[in-house]
Amino acid sequence: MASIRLSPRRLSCAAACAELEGPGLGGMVVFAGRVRPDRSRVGRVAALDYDVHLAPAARALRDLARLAERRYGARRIVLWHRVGRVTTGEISVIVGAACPHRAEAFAAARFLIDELKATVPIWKAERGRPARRPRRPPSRERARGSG
Amino acid sequence: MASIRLSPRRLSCAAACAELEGPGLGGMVVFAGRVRPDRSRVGRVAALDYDVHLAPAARALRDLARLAERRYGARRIVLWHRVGRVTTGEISVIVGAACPHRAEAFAAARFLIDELKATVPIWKAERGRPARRPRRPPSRERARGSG
Amino acid sequence: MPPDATVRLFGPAREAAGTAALRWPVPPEGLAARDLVHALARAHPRLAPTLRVSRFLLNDELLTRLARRVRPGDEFAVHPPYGGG
Amino acid sequence: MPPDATVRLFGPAREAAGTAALRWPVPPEGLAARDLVHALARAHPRLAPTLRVSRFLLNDELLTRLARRVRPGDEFAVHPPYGGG
Repeated sequence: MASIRLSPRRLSCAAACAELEGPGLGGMVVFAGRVRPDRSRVGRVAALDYDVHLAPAARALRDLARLAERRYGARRIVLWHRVGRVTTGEISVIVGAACPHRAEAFAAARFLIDELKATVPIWKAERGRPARRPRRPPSRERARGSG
Repeated sequence: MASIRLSPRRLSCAAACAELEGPGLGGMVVFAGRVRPDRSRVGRVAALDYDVHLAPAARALRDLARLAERRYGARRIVLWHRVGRVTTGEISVIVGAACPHRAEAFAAARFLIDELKATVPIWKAERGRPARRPRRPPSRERARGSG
Repeated sequence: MPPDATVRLFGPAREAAGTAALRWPVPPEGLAARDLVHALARAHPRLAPTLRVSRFLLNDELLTRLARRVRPGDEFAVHPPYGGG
Repeated sequence: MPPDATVRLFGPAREAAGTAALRWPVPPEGLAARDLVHALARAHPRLAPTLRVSRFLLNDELLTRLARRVRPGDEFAVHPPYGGG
């Protein structure tokens, strides 16, 4: 049983946990990825824009879930990804798997996130914000001198 | 920053997720272990009784957290374990780690649960319940015959 | 059936072209996907490097042969290397 | 100071002995941990197999030398192999 979601709405780790409950499932692993305020060529990253080709992406996620069910005996799977702008500090992706035993749950969750990144038509673009304090603010004198 | 808990109270995966939030932490992994209704020498397992040597166990968990911080750069850690009776279907243990990147978060969470099982003074004992329908119920005739 | 095909550009292709979709005229008998890609690269030189590393979908199905013909009304999608998460 | 030490039995040791703790008389000058373990095994034969695979703590500190003396008022803990989770 897989929960697939591609949506601009916020993702909740707690909601993902709820999807993975089941009495015979001895191990569940949830991974959540969060947008970090890294430095990059856009300056400090303020957000990521996720572009998603929806129909092929949803199909790829369903295929991925079936593969994890077969390969790791996963009985509950979560594959959720945000679409559109995700600001720094927010969760962009959650994957999770519940299996009878813990080793399979870890392997399945790792497989899901690695394959999601490599095989699902989703792209991210960094969006920056201007640095709040530029390192060398143009002084009045210098501005006048060059004017 | 580590959240350590040894308590008879129910464990919530959602609460564990909340402990692992942090804007610069790009990856977080939560593992939850649930008591399964396995067949065993006690019949169908109905509960596990967890015996814990509290002071040394708490110290071992704190040591484990510090080790994961150093080894995997984990900045938030959850190490929660139930004490006493945990009935089938309930969560007995949650570990979690939040790190700047996902590979470390997976490695840290895996390390935490493996080491918890191997190095923390906690023991479990299976408690069964009588099978609801015994395979060969004594028939009236047989009971009379043997009486 | 409209006389154009729709070209959908994703991720870095969208950023390079400055648009998510183009209408592209194709003859009624269609145009080989390979020729469409070459024409796109000529019309949008900034898109050319991305096109060289992309895969292509025709009506949501991955194209394994670029001899396949794109016809009016078809949707042709440009998929640069994926990078979700 | 009470004349006894407390022996705490955990996990399989507790199950085998049917109790979580025993009071054990020790002389004022103490008893080597090794001798206490042997005495426990003699007094509780069902405990003997577990004692052979256990580690021991004296006042919450792991004992690395079984020559250490257990004195009245001390807490001596029996730790069979761990198995949480």
